[in-house]
Amino acid sequence: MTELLRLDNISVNIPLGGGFLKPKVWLQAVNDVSLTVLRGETLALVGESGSGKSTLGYVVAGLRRQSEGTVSFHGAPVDGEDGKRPVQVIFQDPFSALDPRMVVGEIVAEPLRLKGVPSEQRLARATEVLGQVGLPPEAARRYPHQFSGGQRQRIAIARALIAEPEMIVADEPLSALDVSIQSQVLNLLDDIKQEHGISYIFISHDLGVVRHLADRVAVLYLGRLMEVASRDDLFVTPSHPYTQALLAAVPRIGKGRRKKEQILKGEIPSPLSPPSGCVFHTRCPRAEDICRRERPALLPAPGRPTQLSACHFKD
Amino acid sequence: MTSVGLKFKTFAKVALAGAAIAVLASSTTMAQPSKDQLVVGQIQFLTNFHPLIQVNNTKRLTINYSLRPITAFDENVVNQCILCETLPTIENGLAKIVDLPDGKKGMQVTLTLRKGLAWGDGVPVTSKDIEFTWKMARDPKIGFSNYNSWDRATDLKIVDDRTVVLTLPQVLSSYNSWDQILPEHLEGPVYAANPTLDTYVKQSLYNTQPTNPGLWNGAFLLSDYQIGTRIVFQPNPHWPGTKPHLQRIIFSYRDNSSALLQNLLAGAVDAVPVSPGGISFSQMLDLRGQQPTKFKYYIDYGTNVERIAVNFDNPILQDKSVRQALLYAIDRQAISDELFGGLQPVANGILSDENAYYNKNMTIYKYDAEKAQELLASAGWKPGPDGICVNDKGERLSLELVSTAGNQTREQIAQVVQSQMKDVCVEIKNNFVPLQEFNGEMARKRRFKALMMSSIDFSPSVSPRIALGSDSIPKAENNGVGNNFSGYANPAMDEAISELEVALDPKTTKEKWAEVQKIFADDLPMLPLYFYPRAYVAVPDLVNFRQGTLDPLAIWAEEWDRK
Amino acid sequence: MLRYTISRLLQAVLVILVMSLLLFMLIGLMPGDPVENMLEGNPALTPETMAQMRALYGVDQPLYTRYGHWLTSALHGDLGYSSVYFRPVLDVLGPAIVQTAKLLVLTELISIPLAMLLGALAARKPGGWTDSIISLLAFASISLPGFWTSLILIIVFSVKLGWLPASGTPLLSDASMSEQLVHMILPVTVLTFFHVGPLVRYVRASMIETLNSDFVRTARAKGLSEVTVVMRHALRNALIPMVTVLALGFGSLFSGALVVETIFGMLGMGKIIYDAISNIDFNLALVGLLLATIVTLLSSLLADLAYAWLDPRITLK
Amino acid sequence: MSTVTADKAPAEAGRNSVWSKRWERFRHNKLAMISLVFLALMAIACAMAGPIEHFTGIDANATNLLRRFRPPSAQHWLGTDDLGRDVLLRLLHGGQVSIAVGLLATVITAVIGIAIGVTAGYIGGQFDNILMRMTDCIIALPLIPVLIVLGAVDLTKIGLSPEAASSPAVVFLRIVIIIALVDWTTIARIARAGTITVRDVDYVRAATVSGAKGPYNVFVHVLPNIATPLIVAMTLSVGRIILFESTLSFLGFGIVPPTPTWGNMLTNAQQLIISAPLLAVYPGLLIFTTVMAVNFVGDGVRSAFDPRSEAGSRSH
Repeated sequence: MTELLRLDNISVNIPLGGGFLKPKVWLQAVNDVSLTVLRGETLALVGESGSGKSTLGYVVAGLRRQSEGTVSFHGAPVDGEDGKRPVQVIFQDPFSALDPRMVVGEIVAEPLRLKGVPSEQRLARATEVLGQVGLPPEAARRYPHQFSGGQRQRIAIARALIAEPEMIVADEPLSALDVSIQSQVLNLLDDIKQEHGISYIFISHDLGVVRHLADRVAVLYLGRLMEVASRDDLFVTPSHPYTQALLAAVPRIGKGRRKKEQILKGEIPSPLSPPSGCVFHTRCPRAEDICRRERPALLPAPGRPTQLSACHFKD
Repeated sequence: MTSVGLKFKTFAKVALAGAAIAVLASSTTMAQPSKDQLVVGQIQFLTNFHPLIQVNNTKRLTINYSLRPITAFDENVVNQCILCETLPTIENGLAKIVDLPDGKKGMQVTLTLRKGLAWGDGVPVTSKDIEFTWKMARDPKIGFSNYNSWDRATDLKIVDDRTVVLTLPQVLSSYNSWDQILPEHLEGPVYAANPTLDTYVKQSLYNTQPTNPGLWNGAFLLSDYQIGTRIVFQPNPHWPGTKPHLQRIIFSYRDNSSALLQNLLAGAVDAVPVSPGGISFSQMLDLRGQQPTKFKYYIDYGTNVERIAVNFDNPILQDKSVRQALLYAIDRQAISDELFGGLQPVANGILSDENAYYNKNMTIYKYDAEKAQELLASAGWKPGPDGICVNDKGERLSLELVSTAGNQTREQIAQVVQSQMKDVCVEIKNNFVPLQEFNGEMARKRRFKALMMSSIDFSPSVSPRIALGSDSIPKAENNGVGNNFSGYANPAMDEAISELEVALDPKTTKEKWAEVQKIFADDLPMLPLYFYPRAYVAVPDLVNFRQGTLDPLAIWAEEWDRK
Repeated sequence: MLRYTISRLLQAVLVILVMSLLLFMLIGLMPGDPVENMLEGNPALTPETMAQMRALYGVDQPLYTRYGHWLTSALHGDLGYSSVYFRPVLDVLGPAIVQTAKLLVLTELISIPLAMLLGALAARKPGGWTDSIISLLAFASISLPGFWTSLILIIVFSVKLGWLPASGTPLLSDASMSEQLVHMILPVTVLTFFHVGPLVRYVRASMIETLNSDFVRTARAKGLSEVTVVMRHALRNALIPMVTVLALGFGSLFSGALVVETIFGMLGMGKIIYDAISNIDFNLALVGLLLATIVTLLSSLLADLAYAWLDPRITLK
Repeated sequence: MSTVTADKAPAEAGRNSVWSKRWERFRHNKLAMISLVFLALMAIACAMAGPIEHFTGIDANATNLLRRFRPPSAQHWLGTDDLGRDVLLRLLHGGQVSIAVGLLATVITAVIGIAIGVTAGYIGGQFDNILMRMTDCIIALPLIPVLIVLGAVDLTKIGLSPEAASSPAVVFLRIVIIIALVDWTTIARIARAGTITVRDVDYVRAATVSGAKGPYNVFVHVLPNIATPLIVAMTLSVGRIILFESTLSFLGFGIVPPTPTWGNMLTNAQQLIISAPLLAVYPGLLIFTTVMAVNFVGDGVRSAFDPRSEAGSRSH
């Protein structure tokens, strides 16, 4: 499979505050992340909230400009917001994702409108795509508030699909939905992948969903990449202590949920003043002096060349 | 809940009680009008207190309580000595015609100050004060107001402490009219330290400490003031004449004439002048209609004439028959009758028919719309499709009439004139401009395009030259001085005026005035409308009140009393 | 807090500077020419002296130079002279400031308790007849032209009934306290009526909100009397944000004062500014307006600070 | 084409349902409805001034000194004024001016306010800071004094010819513009606050991802979504502006006679309080009732558009 997306040393620094007399404070939302996504592949970004996974997704979609590093599609760097990216986004909240003043047909057809497609064509196409996501043609004439959350997420997916993207960044697309609806939408996303060969960047903190959908998984902590591996490697033999902690926190059938605190001590440090060395050392059960001093490089885990992990004491 | 209600009740009680007390207090304060004081309501506070710089009507009405002129015209239009011993005349030899070194005829006038005259601080008023005032008046860097009497004299000799001889470079009929003088002992050092107008006027004691008694020499002293609100006068202990009966004269300033009227009705004010600085004439008429006995109304003929200046630079108005037609088209009698109860007499020229010099044998323009139309037709103006006249060139007979915004009476007249002119096919476009712009741009720079309504005072001490002489056309070269806004220039008129100015005996004066009026009536360099009467409204218990036609009544304020 | 205060102060200074430039330019656009007005057609003046005067007053210089001169001397404490009264502007403005302060303080002293009372009464039963009447009054308050109310009150109470003086200032400067107060009744009434409407609406809204809030429900559940609930809890909570409302209302109150002062012939700041503009007294108008602006700015600054200080929930960024 | 029409009709219906709900809510507000009817009648009456003059042959500007201060009669319903002019007709003419100033100035105010508020809110950052400081500056100004200064500005000093400066059209526009110049801040603030909320909402982001630029987002997404609070603010500002105009004209810095407005008719009437107090009552009463009615309508619109009763609409 060919490489679709390449992120090289992406950092995002967000200025905070900074008043008339106060110096600006910089939040390092993403720090030196390099990743690739292949055509047709699903990469899951996981991590706790504040880990920078959404920010990274926005950088890919062009909604946020990176401070450093390059984003390339098909090997060609795209610059800032101007570059044409074959990317669409599906947002977490299906309520705020749809303009309440537009009818669904208009919403779905918006990417075509922006491309300058004539209105008759785009309405026909919108109805067609709505059909693909399992909505009846009449839906096009209704307003978003007449739909349920799951239906709205389908509309959002339809809007993403109509643009015929090569990649969809899905930012926790299921977390706002009822559990019963979640699997329907998940299956829809899966079907689309099969049918259209679209790559996903799937942002989630739900490892169960990730395990179901992802081909590869990237684990972020405080904006840094902790571990990147194929789904099987990651779930079977997690290398990084943080990944291990995350997996341990997942409830499994029959075993109940182990308490998070047992493994992950304390609070996430403030991203405004990240810990020195390995950012995870304040909560890591294996932390030693070197972790405080040196930042570990992202290197293959012992014996598993495709499983990269940033830890001085990786498994 | 109940407690809130209770509180409300308490609150209401307190509020009611407060209101009751307030009403009681106000009725008690208002129920005792003090008999030894007079409250005069005025609009327009003084711009500055200096008696000879920026003099206007309101200042003349006010300053004269405390600073008296050397001479003044009384209510019978007879010139009187106020600060001097004897009025200089040719007959009594105090004024004589002399031959000047340059061969021209001039005059010498001897002024002797009244005995015992002193400034409010006890320092005697002397010849030095006259000399000082004369010197300042002659100083181009200071610049007293227009037509100040002192700068007419080219030379001054001090004879003794109280006597000076002034030399006039020409023969003038107004040789025995002289203005106020300033205290040398106080203003002398200020003038020495501030030799130019802009610093002098700011540093002058009249502005820095106007309550200094030494600045004043009249029957009253300015004893207290608050800018924009009030000026208080109290008797001058050093005044050698009649001791004032009133112990306090208070000028209370209001923003506009209706506030003044309300205050008068409410009893807060005892007297108001009519027109300049006071209520309007029609307001006085309204008041008289409603309260004929509550107040006393003093009405005298005036010399101030309301007129419409016609711009001679405007080709339409250069045509004499157009000017005549315009005057025929205005029903001045109706305006006077309906708006002013017939009390503002129609002006046939520049002098009132009550004036001894009035010329009966000149063209009288009585309202005659048909005649106006005939005249216009003869001048080539025929009614067009919209009722407005057009001439052969297709020009419309449309004229702009500029007048002052905020002057209710003038705005009314302008709208009536507009309506009446329309009947004879003349379109009038009214333009009401703010006073400052009116005086500056429109009048002094003559930027008005056709017609401009304003008033001018032709009192005996003032030569008609100011509005009719060709040298009184305001232009840049003379700093926009002069009231000949029309831009009227007629050699015959100029000559008649020059002869009038040097006429000393009543017969020649009358002849020359007649000539001036006749030329005026033929040429119509302006459209005379009506004369403003002098009027004053006061409480009826005010006695010995002398309402004059020319000079401010304040000059005789010490005689006033309340019975 | 200190840092916040200082930064707000510096900002205010900057705003004042900008405002002074803006007003300077605007006032320069008023009709007439200050030198010319002063000379009033003095025949003795030669064109040379005119030119000298112009140079002295800097009228011949470009606007920014004149502004520079004005600002420098203003910063040295010399605010210049009034060209109509020929006195230093502060001498003219001084008594006016006192006059306006009296008017505004009296108005606030009556408006605030009145607004709280009416607001609380209206909030007791939203939609009830008390509420309707009070709301109607509040609407009337924001819809009535102040100058007209003044005129009508003068017609009724001064001209027809003769109960109250039609002017806002007593005759003499040594007038007794009660006499001064009597003269203030009509102006303060007009101004209060103008001012109280928005306040009432505000108090009512925030009272309704607090009366529906959890802690008031708890207080009620504890069996506290309705009065205690309203007075102790709800009203106090509505009070804090009121500071801001008052400060924001200051500008409009000042505008109202201008109208009232003009009609009742009170020589306050508003009337001074109005007269100065009518008389084209450039410097007086400029300084008067600037002072009014500064006071408005400072009042909103103080309100913000007081708000931040009173309400610990506000975090200062 | 048939699909389009077929498609549009229900869409319109959907849209209409939102508006018809609002209308329904508005209609149940008695005060607002009465006010609306009153305003409509007032507007019609004022607009009729010209035709009435034409049919009755009474000229509102024709002075008749023989018919001053006439009591109400069949010919002059409200009598005549100090120059014998028909009071009712002059009131109607004055109303035309006052209402026209109120509406036109509101439109200009809204255009300026929305342009500034939306730009500041959408672009954000330093630009927003500067614009908002500017707004603060203007809010700090005591409005009436500043309006007087603006009203006193000599238009010839900014290059207008004296004739143009005193023409009725310029005098009218001048007051409209000066009011708009100082009154845009309320709307700007509301627009900015709304824009900031909408700017970062996901549907705007989604459009951005599809290549939408600022202007597209502003016109397609932001403006329709902040329309509600703006419409309410605009309604209320009509009343405020009518008050401003009358105050300015009353003080002599607005529209000057002979063009009648309610404000300058009061200035004139003030002089006649003794002889004809009613002349001071009519214009003031009209200003009061009109502004009151506008405010009631504004309040009605506010509650009809209340975001709490309408899903998806946003106010700050």
